[in-house]
Amino acid sequence: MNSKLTLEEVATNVRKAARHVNQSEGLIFEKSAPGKRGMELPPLDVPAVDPAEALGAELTRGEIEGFPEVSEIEVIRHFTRLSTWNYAIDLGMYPLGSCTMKYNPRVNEFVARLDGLASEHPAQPVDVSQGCLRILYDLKQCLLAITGMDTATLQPVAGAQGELTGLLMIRAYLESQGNARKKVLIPDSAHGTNPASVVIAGYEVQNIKSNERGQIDTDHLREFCTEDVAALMVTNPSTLGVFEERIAEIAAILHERGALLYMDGANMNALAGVARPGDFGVDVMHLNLHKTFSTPHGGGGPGAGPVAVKKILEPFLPVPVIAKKENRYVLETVRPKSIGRVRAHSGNFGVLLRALAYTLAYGPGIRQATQDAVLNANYIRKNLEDSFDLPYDLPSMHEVVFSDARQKKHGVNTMDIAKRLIDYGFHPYTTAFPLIVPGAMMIEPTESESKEECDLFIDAMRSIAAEAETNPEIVKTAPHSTRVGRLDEVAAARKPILRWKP
Amino acid sequence: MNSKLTLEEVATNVRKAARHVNQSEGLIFEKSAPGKRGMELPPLDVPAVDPAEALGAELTRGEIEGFPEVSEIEVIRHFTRLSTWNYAIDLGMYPLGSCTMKYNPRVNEFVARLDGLASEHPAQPVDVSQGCLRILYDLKQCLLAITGMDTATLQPVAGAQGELTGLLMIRAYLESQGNARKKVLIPDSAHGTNPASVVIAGYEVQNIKSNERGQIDTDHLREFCTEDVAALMVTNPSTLGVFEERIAEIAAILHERGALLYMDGANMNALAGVARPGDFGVDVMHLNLHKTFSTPHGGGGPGAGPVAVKKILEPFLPVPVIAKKENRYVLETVRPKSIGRVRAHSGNFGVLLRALAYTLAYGPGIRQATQDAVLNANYIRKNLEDSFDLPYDLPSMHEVVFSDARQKKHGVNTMDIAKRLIDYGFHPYTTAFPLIVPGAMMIEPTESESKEECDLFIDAMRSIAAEAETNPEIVKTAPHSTRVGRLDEVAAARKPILRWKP
Amino acid sequence: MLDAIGVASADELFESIPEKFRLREPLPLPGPMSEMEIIQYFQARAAENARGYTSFLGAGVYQHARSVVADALIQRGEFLTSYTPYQAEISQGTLTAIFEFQTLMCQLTGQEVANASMYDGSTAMTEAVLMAERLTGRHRVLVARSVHPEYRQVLATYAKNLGLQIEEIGYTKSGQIDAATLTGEKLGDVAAVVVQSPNFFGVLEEIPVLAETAHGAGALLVTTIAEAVSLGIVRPPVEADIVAMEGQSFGIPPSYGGPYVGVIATRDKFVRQMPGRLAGRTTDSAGRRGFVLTLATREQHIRREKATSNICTNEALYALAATIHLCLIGKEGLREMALHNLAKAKFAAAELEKIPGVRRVFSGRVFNEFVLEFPRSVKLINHALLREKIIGPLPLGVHYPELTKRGLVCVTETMPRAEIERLAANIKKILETPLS
Amino acid sequence: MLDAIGVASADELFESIPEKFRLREPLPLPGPMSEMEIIQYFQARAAENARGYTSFLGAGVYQHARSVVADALIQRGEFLTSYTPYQAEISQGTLTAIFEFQTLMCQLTGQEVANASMYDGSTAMTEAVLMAERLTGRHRVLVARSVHPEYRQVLATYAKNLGLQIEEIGYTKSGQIDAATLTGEKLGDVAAVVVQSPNFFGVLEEIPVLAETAHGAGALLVTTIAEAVSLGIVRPPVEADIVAMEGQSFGIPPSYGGPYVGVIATRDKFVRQMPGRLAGRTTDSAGRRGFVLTLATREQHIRREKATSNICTNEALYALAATIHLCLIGKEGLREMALHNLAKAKFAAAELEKIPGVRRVFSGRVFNEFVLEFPRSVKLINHALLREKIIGPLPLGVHYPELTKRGLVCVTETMPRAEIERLAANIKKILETPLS
Ligand SMILES: Cc1ncc(COP(=O)(O)O)c(C=O)c1O
Ligand SMILES: Cc1ncc(COP(=O)(O)O)c(C=O)c1O
Repeated sequence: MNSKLTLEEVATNVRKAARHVNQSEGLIFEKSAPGKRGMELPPLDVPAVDPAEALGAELTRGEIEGFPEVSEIEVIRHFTRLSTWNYAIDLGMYPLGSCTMKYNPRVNEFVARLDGLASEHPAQPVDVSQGCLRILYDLKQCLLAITGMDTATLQPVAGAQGELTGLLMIRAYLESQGNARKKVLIPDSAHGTNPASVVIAGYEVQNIKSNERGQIDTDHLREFCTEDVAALMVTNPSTLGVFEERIAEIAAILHERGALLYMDGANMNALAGVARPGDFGVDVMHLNLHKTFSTPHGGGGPGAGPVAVKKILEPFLPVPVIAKKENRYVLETVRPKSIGRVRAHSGNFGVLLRALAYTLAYGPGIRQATQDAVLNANYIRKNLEDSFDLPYDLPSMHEVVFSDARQKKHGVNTMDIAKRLIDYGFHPYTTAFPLIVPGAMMIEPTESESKEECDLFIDAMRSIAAEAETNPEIVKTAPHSTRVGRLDEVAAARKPILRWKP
Repeated sequence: MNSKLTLEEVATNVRKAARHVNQSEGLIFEKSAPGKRGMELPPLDVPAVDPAEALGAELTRGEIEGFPEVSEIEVIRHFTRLSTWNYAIDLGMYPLGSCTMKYNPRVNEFVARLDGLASEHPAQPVDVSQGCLRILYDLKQCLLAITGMDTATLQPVAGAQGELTGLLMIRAYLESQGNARKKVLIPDSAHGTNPASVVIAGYEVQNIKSNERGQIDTDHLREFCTEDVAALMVTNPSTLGVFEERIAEIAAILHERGALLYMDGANMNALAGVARPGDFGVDVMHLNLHKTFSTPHGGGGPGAGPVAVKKILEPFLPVPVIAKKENRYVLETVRPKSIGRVRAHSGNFGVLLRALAYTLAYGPGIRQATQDAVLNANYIRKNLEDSFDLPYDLPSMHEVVFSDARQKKHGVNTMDIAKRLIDYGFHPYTTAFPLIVPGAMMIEPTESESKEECDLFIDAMRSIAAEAETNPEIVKTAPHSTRVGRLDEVAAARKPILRWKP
Repeated sequence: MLDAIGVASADELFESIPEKFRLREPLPLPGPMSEMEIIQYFQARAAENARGYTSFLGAGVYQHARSVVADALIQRGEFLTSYTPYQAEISQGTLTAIFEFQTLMCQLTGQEVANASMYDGSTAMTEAVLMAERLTGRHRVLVARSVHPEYRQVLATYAKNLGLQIEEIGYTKSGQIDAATLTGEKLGDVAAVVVQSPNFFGVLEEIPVLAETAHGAGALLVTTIAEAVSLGIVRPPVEADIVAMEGQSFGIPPSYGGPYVGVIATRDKFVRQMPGRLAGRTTDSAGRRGFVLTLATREQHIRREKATSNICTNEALYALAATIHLCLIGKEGLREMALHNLAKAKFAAAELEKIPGVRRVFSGRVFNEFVLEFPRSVKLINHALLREKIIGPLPLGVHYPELTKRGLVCVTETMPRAEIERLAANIKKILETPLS
Repeated sequence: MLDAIGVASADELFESIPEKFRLREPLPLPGPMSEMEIIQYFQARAAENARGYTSFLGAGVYQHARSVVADALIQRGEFLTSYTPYQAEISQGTLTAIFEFQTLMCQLTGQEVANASMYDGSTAMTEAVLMAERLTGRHRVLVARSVHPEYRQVLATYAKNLGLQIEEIGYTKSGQIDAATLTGEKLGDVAAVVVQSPNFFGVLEEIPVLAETAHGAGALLVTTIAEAVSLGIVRPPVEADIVAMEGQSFGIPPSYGGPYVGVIATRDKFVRQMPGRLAGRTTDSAGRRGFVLTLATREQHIRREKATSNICTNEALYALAATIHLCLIGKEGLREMALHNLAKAKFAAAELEKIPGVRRVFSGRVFNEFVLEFPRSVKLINHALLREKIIGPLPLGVHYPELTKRGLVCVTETMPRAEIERLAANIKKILETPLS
């Protein structure tokens, strides 16, 4: 790039491209022209049917207005170009705290597409589904080993659905004990899905404040934990990346009062192979396979949120339950105490399969992965402590949460620093979460990053800290290297334009 | 991109990335650190062997100095980042004349990787290779139908090797007639591989001048076509994109004197389904499957250059020859007059397979593809005639060759215009070829481009023509939108640095 | 790195975990496996399934033509390995594609706004019902029995603790909802009438009439679509208030149950009660068009317990896959695909009805699925068919005790005529063989 | 568009083709086929091959572990669908990777410079010989008979008309080149001595000694490597003047013969006589590092009949595949892979030698291939093995009449011990069965 020309100058006369073809790609609808098409079907080998005759004119439709008409190569170009506007793990470190953006192994994509796996219908007879069922069974066994729990369901398709499933099982259990109770306790540091799930389970949310160390205040807990309380939902390590040191005491308080301990397992990347929730009193927990178990996020999903439980909750598992009977795998559907189904078909099998591939790749070595993840987080913490404010000075596990307190003095906030990171070639960390840290900067490197990459990240963060003092403007107006600058979110929400129109 | 900052300003303090992480990617060797590794093997299930003991110390090596040690995700990131520095058909129009950069169908990549095809060993018994042999046989039949020739070999792995193979067959044939002769005639518009292949076939190159219409001068040809001449190598349509109108007369002149007509079939995209070289007197020809038949160029290769010939040349085909005997496919290896082998194993099977997939997709409709390719070229020609000089005003077929004569007056040459096209989001056309057009601009859109894309290209070219008059500097210093500017090729050649060193 | 942190060993990093909970032994997990071994493990599993079988199953999961192009594109690391596009500046690829997805879903369903995305059809329908509850403030819901039984089960699970009262409405001889029972009385206080079209029996429902009935009583009409390819020729449910759709038919492999992609489409005026993510158009400071996630105040990460749903991670990658698939097949192709389904199903029904003792159960118009009655248990027939590598009709008795000996047959454009004939021939032969 | 051009029909565009040559009828080609049909056609072909067989073939094409990562990366459109990187500014991805490939090849072979790329091993060897001819101005070439027979055939085809005189040198009981015949007299006027190591019999040659002999007579030593994984533990041919290598072993599937990737590596001082493309490092006007194709004056597009070779299109994509593969497997992994080959071949040889009547033919050191003598025709044995889905040893009689009843066995790291044992058990059984 000739540095003497500004980009606007370079773009003079360039109708198609600002800087490069990808930079001015329109919407697919804007490329459409009558008669084009990107995919053919085999010729019809049975007599054709007139739809109006077969269905009646009132049940048939005409042309779908505005629907795309483009060629195969146009589709490829469009989406290839669009893809270049994304950042991704495959392009660099993605230290998004709480999201565990680790390497998504390519071999998992390969095996998920095998003929005989991708091709299988969820309603086909179990006799010809033994391979799929074995995959599910094997994964379940692995997850039980890692969590130290007694049994599990693989049906929930995301963490949030796992939460709901777990809460419904808690409710069903308590009901079977005679009283479903009314409330679920949730620390103020919890993820938004926790309270949202509680409501769908028909409970009230009772928020509880973290203590000055960011941990659950056991005195507080004792006070709140009345006969009305069904459960406490704890994230452990917490969203501060800190282990709840009093977890056993917490469990004891709950159990003593007939309530259960739910653990949000989104942060299992700090524990797998090192400690088992089943050992420290957890009754129900979900796992985010799209976090800890490396399945790709795909720009927002899919996921899988298996729920592992203690024995007492087994009768309430959603149907169907995968079981092994005399070397044959079966799906149990008749389970009278079951909470029912949370999703049609058998859950996100394709995601579950990838999670198993991940687990098999590590085996007992999963402990090493966890150690590396925690090591990376602590290495970054150590190297950034001098530059950024650390609101809770407790031992970090897989992630570390700083705040923008020091940079705020120069008018630079966590979002500005995050955006400036983009110019340095990194995805931002998580901003504005957890809520208990004003101006939070939540950094989770995962075990996938090498020391070299961590060092570059540390350099970038330090450099931005310096810029915040010497040249705050460049930080506040970042990013400067992307196709578009900061976008007007307020305008977007005020008068929403949510679809293309001709 | 904030247009008020120049890129250099933006890059202040950005150690890792100039603009974006991909922009400052180093070499893989620079990322290496001891102990890292991106791929594991299954454990050894037989007793381990000490290499020094098994081979002797003098036959074993130590560590490979400087060899990369990187993790799987580092490899993925490195090559993903590098890839973003390339232009490609998948990103936009690639109007490189003579190269036929058409859409490379994705389904061809899929079928080439099927287990049972990609996995097959070339030396395995024909009894368990019937599928591979049938693919080769079917392709051969398709190519014969398209070229109108009598038989073919699929062994050559590129156009140039096809040329050599064809010339060797001509030589063997003439030898069998008693005199191999000495020279091969080549028009000055020919591709460089033609003369280079002639030399390896043991012939002298006799260059013949094109006439003022860019066609072969038949009088001239009569004069040159002595008893010494083995063959004429003609590219038809010529590298000007023009059909040799007197092709039948040319063939007659050669045949009359006992010489053969070789056709460089690199431009078959202008003829497939419309006219057959076998009908207009061609004795030997090669096809570039990586051009006309859509197999991907992959940054320079692989290719396949099958050679189709008339009956008289059949005895001389390279071994092995694929044949069908009583519904069984066989490889004939014992053919006493054969020129021998031009490549170990069975040629670029993976490329041949893709070419068959392409042909099956079109079937007889290949004629339509040819018509579209010619239509696109003529459409572009019509729309650029006012802006650029057309040195040979003959009917264009699949490509059109302009010259930079008009722009030269402003100090802007074909290379400058080509580089400026990059800023407009296109790959340059072919520059500096054919040699008979000074300042050539050789444009081949192929049938893959829609009218919309052709229009954008026309706009870009016209806009550059205008810039050449009003702002020649911006053209002469282009491209302005790439990671690096024009590179110093002279320095590269003067003191070559051809490998990384620590 | 340990040095830099100032610890002697990695174990020290875990000292905040009480000693007694720290594992000493490696976990008893299979592995570690190299890539080659992983592939071998899964190839062995694939061989234990129905690879190479011909299947006539549909029932919410359909085998449709898909292009390798879409699969190649969603595997680009930039799409595959990115997170939810919260950081809009480096997520314009995903955001633009989402905006296109929303547009396509509107075009297909005839609705004004669509989200991107829900977990699947069953949860989309469930959330649509919850949305209707919020919109109407009513707590009774009427659900057709001809709605996919598993969808109804999911609704029941979610609804149980929300004070929602669900009543089921039967079907007529046509296989359609028994609209006659939807009297003013029955509809009083109803939040939504829920139907599926094509319904679980493959039969199309009459949406305009049902909408009128529902609206007449102040209720909303929620329409579920499990077979989205039908929209290539079937009139879209424009009169419905909320459409909950399963998008698996748009180029997503069956994959033993998921991942698929659900979507909710509705009227503009209901958007603020809609669950799930939405991308909206906006501009940057230089006036360039760009896209952002918007109306986030509906969502759990902003509103927590007051959110419209608990959904966070969704099925974005498969929304992308569906988008690419629909761009490829295009306007004409989608219609053609739908027509092929119609023709093949009609052909198959005719072939099968020729078999003595086999007859169509419902008289309603069908798209690519239909219900047949057999002279003996469908399970027994299927058992025999499996030996011929055919997966036969879905037995309906499990979910509809009154429909034993009935099976649901699905025939899509991917089914060769010869296989349909093979199915018919085999069933004929099986039925001719006396029960032993 | 026709209007814009001013023609009435597409046919008019072809009027420069003499009328009588213009086709009136569509060509009799199979198709058109949709994507689904194309896939079905090739799946049917795949089923007619040796899918699922265990193969002990090597002989220049090896079944080695490869990662799906390399295959995924070379399928990125930016690499797959780009042309030769003549326009350096928008080809830096390919050019940088080529520079890395050249570096890796130098590191592996112990040579100073390497090109990117030649068609394959056989043409690389052939071009290496032509290069030696140019460098020495001599026209006689001595080629070991232990060089791959097909490589020698290709050399013969190319050399025939170039006045090159090729003489073959026999092998000893060790399986190595008969170095004793390389006397001063024999070597007079010789441009190059050509050996392969590991050679076609799997036996390693003694490069330093051979180089000394060749150099002593003013000849060059050309070394061919067909099994590149051997370089993980085998001493590289540093004393050779030109190395011609087949890179298929570096993560490229057998694919019934190609595409593979050849490479020539040599000394710096010989670079201007080297065929093939070269990427070199340079800078742009702002001083930024970049790569360009360089020393193009060796090539046909500049020098035409005076070029060092006629090669133009090469095997760039597979050079990239090999580069990615080598980066993945890395320093330690390549060594480990080589060690596994060594160990498995040794194990296999021992197992097979236990069979009565089966014995090793050559005494030289081998890497992953070895020659066995059998008490009956290898073809007959193989015929019987095929029934067990085993592809047995390569019969050597075809190429070496003196070696009938001898077979070449290859065992790589991908061969499970159980399969080796199954091979041995089956051969034993076959040999115990009397010939009928
Ligand atoms: C701590 C925590 N809990 C729950 C969730 C919700 O999981 P999901 O997005 O899979 O629904 C997330 C992730 O988004 C999380 O980070
Ligand atoms: C006209 C012409 N002839 C011959 C060739 C040589 O073909 P290849 O590069 O496959 O050796 C080419 C392409 O490069 C060409 O354009």
